[in-house]
Amino acid sequence: MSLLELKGVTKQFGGLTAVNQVDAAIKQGSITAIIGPNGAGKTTLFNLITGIYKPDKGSITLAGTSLLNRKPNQIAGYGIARTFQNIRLFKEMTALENILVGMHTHLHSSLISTLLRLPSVRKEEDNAARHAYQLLQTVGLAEKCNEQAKNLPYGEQRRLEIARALATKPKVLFLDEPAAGMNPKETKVLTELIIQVRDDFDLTIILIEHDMKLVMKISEEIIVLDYGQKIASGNPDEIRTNPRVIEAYLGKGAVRNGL
Amino acid sequence: MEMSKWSVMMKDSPKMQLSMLLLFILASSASVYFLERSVTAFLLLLGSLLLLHYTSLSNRLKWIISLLLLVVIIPFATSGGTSQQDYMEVAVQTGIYIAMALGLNIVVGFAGLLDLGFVAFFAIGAYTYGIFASPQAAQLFHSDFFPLAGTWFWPFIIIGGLMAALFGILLGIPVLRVKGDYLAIVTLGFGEIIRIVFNNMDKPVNITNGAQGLSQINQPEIFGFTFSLASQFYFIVIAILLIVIIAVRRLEDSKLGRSWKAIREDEIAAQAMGIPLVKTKLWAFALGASFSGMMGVVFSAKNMFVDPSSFTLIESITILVMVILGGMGSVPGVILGATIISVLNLQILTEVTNFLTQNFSISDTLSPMKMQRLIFGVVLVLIAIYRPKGLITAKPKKVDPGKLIDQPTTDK
Amino acid sequence: MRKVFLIGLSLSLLSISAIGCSNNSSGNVIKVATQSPLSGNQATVGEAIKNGAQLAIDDHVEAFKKLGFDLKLAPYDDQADPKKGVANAQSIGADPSILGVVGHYNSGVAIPSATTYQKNKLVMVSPANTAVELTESGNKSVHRIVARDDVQGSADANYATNKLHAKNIFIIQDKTAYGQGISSKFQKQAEANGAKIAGNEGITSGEKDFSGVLNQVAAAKPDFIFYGGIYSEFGILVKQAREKGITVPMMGGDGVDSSDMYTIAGDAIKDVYYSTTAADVSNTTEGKKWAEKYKAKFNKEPQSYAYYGYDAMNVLLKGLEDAIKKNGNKKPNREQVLDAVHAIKDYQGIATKVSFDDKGDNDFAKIFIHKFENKQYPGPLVGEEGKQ
Amino acid sequence: MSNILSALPQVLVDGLTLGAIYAVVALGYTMVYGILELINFAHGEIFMSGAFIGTGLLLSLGVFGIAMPAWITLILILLLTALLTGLLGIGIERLAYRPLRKAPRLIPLISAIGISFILQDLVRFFAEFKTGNYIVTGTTLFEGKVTIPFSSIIGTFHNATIKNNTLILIGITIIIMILLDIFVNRTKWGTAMRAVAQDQETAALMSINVNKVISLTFFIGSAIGGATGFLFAQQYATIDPYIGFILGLKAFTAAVLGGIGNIRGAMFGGLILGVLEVFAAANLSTITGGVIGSEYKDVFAFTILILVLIFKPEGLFGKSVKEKV
Repeated sequence: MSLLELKGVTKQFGGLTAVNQVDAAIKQGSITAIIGPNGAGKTTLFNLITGIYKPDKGSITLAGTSLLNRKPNQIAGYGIARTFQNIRLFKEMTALENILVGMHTHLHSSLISTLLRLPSVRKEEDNAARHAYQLLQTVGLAEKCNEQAKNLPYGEQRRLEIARALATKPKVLFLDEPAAGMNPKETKVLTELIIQVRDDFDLTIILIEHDMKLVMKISEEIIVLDYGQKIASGNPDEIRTNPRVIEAYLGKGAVRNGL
Repeated sequence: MEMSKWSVMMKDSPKMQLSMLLLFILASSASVYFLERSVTAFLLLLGSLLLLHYTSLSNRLKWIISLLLLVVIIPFATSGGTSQQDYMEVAVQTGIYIAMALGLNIVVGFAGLLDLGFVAFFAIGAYTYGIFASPQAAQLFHSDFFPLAGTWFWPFIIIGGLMAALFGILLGIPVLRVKGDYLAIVTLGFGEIIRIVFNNMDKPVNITNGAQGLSQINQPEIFGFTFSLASQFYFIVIAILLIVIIAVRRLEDSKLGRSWKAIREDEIAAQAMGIPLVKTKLWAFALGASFSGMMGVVFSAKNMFVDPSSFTLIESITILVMVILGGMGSVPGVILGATIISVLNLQILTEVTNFLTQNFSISDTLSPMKMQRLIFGVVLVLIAIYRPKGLITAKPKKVDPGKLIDQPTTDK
Repeated sequence: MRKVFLIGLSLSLLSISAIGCSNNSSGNVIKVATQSPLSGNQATVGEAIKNGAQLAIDDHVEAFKKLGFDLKLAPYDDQADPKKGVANAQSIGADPSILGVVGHYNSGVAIPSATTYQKNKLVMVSPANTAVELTESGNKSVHRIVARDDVQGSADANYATNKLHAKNIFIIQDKTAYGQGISSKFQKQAEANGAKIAGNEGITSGEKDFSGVLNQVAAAKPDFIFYGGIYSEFGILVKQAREKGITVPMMGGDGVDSSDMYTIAGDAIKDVYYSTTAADVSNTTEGKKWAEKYKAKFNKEPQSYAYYGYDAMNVLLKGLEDAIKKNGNKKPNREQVLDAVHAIKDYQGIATKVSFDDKGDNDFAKIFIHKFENKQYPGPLVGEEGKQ
Repeated sequence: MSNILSALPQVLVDGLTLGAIYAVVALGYTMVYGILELINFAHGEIFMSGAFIGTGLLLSLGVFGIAMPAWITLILILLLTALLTGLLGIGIERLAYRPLRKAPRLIPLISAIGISFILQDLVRFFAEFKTGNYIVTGTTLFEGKVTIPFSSIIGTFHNATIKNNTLILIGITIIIMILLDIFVNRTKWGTAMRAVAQDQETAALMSINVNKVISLTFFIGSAIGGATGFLFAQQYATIDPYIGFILGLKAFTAAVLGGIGNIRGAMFGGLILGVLEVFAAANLSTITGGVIGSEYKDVFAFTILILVLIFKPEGLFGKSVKEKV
């Protein structure tokens, strides 16, 4: 049974069809990679699912619930979390506060009880802070909890973004180029982290990535986009050998490189 | 060398700091008490609150000392000479501005929404009480029930706040679709609209008495005691101000406060975290406005008079200057900024010019009295250039990681 | 950084400490305060009030020295802002050497400030506030030497309908307390006299382009235009109206009583009337002498408000002298000064005679109607009307 | 209703006059905003300074008894005023904005407000020092007026009269706008300006001297603002140090209405706002049967602005920019 289903999803910008009739069915608990050359419509597809753009045609459902015409914050509430290609942390806030913002939908103190600082509020805040700290531990940033996000090095910002997304307690986690700009060592740590959180948090993960080593290593399913269209999907081995993919996406040079 | 040793010693010892501070408070309050009239001494006494902020005393102690200062020492020290009402008037007006600046700080500092029409909410609060507590209401509703007696002042603090909040929401609903500097001009337009409407609502139905303003507004009353002097209003203002400060402090580190800051930093990411944009922004507008509305009620009760000329664009800009000067998003900073600007405007510049005009004969054109705007302008430019992050920069809240690992969470 | 900041703060505080301390007053100093807008766009008038008052003080310094007192003026700038006015009023109240106030210019500032004067039992003599409200609220401190809006508005209306035979009147006003007050009183009386009001429209003071309203006036084809507001707008309004071919007579209240009307409106100023509460003193020898004295001291022609300021201060000083004498040549308290001023009857000032009634209004406040003509200021007198 | 129609030509003429002034002043706001994302609150005061500088020059010509044909005087004074206010603009940028380029976004707003106050008071001081009064009335270069016979075109229209001064004002503002448009779109420096507006860092990498371009922007914006100040002084004869504030506010509104950062948008925004305002002042009470009068003209203008922004948040002519996610 697939958790997230896309049927005929289409988005046009002016004359350009950024995403064209894309179908996909993402299995619960899987790691799916979306690959394709620059401008293939990968991030646009993410934005369509997370509600930043509205699709012109098609349907998107999460566990049977339609995600069409929902605001991004509502979609987040349904259990979809994401990171961003061009890191969007809350820069002036500390690492811990960033996580706490991620927990927004799971905190229930009312305004009045906050103003009166009722014991229930304090308890909730304490628990939230502890939970947030644990999440920081998960991504290895516990000792940076009081650091402002803007002061963290690049790789740590990426990891903090993942932890922030995890704080929303998602069912599906979208990672937009999580390894971009990382050195091989950092990428290795990240790879392990992705697998670990999938297992620990019972997640379904969809990621956009250009680092083929990482993609091939962790994905169970790969979707290939080109000019907005899905040109192939399947497990890493199928994709590796798919002539259309090699032709359209990887190009002839890639064949020589032994992929 | 000596100096640095001294400062190291001061830095490391809270006890040392405390005793120095107490000495300072004692000296300045004594001079306020015994000198007939000394603006300097009064400012130094106020400055002790700033010193207190920079000490490394515990938060609880800071609260206790500042409460003592505000509720006991300052009212007592100023009661010594004939200048009590003068000092207290400055204190009351400063308090009113601090509350407004804290309200605007929620909107601009926390939520990052530039509002250039903030004084409109102050006007709404002032008129809410002004209309019902003056003969205007009797004439409007043809009822002997009005004007309301001074005892109604107390519920009206809340009603004024709520009315302002309501208008904050009414303004927010259409306006929040607009972003950035467009929002600035839209709020500016809203502020002007409110003022012009108040200025003209004497016809076709006379609601606000137009430019003539509302006079003979009843003063607050409780158990037969009427508040009429600045020194009496001082306590009302301090009480409201304390509530406002506590509220802002609590909001700042709450779910809502974090949502505001998240929206300020990055709207798209904030939405992706499940934060509803419009609702969160509306809360900022409503809560910020309500502080202003409450003080509007106090303002009209104190002056016993309101007219639209108190609510011009310059007022909105002045409040914004207070927030930016103090440090956007920083509660102590905003309090300091509001204090400096209002004391500067109400007391220091007046004193300096009075001193010069009464003691030297200066040609009229050169009179520093007329240069207040110039001086104010120079101060603003200097501050912008030399302290661009505000006088007290907002600092993110630090937590003690030790406290977070003790007990493993059970929440899952 | 913090330290530098703190040192800077304390230095700046110290530097003004001299000022704070020197404000201590010795027992034989008597000050009278003025409160008027000395900065901002109403400073011209505010300054005229202050200068007039200054001259009155200068005239009395010698006399007070003989009584053993050092008489001084304490000018305050109310910035035309009620908040500032009240704060100043508190600070005036706090200075025990101040025994009275001459002020204000804006009624919106005068009303809340007067409440503070009352608490301090300080006498206030207003040289300019015409709002009816001011003396109607039962505030004992308040006195004024000028006529109220209702007196002036109806006098203007009577002149317009009876003497100029206006039948169809268009009213323009600047939507300030003054403009709204006087024009509504004018409208009431004009309607009572049988004239039709073709329109009552507001302009924004501070602006320079009034073509919108004037197009409306042109469409309504009135035979008379009344303006409630001050000269800086009225001058432009007259000019632009004439440029648009609107040639009907125009009239304003005492707010437009200024020689600047000629400079601003230029040759367009034909058939323009104004009312004033001050008798024309420029032709009396005494008035001329005074104007010269004023010019010698301040290097400016006196505006009407300078006369009011002078008279208001003189009335106050007369009361002060009375109170001193009554107190056995000792410094009187504020209440004594207040009572003495309140009791003043038949004081002949330079611009007006003064007798205060119970409310603090001046029994002798008269309205004089002038015409702007031949660049002569004040213009020729064409009518006058007393109280009621 | 017939009143409204028959007065329409005159309302349009008056509205366009006011609008032309708004438009040129709005240009200054929009140019600076386009390049620095800064609301240059002091721009209204530069306009005001221009009015005083120009009038001062004109009056001193009279004092020295220099007589020239009116149009030569006009052009000479316009150029001098533009030069001086342009330099003033550069000076303000150097002093109050350049040190703040890295500061938080709202800080330059504070120094802009500060500069605004300083200029107001300095001008008041000098005017008062010279003339004893800060309300200054200058001499008019061009007297006389012309009548446009709209009634002969359509019978219900009334004729409209235009002062010669107004024609000159409209003419010169149109020339300024056309020249500016050509400058920005067709010349090397104009291209550099647009490049800096798009992306300062990239422009710097393309060896564009960003500081120079910013100075140039301030110079041009202030120069045309100041020149308009003189035209304004000619049109309305009387000026005071506080004219810049209200007018600046309206001009900024116009810039936003047209889509801030967009030069053509500012021009149209100004014209539209001017016409709307005069139309409202002339007709509001006729339309509402006297319930709402001309005192609501600003409410009317602001309401239109708010409505436009709600339905087209980027302004009438602004391009909507999708944020890259």
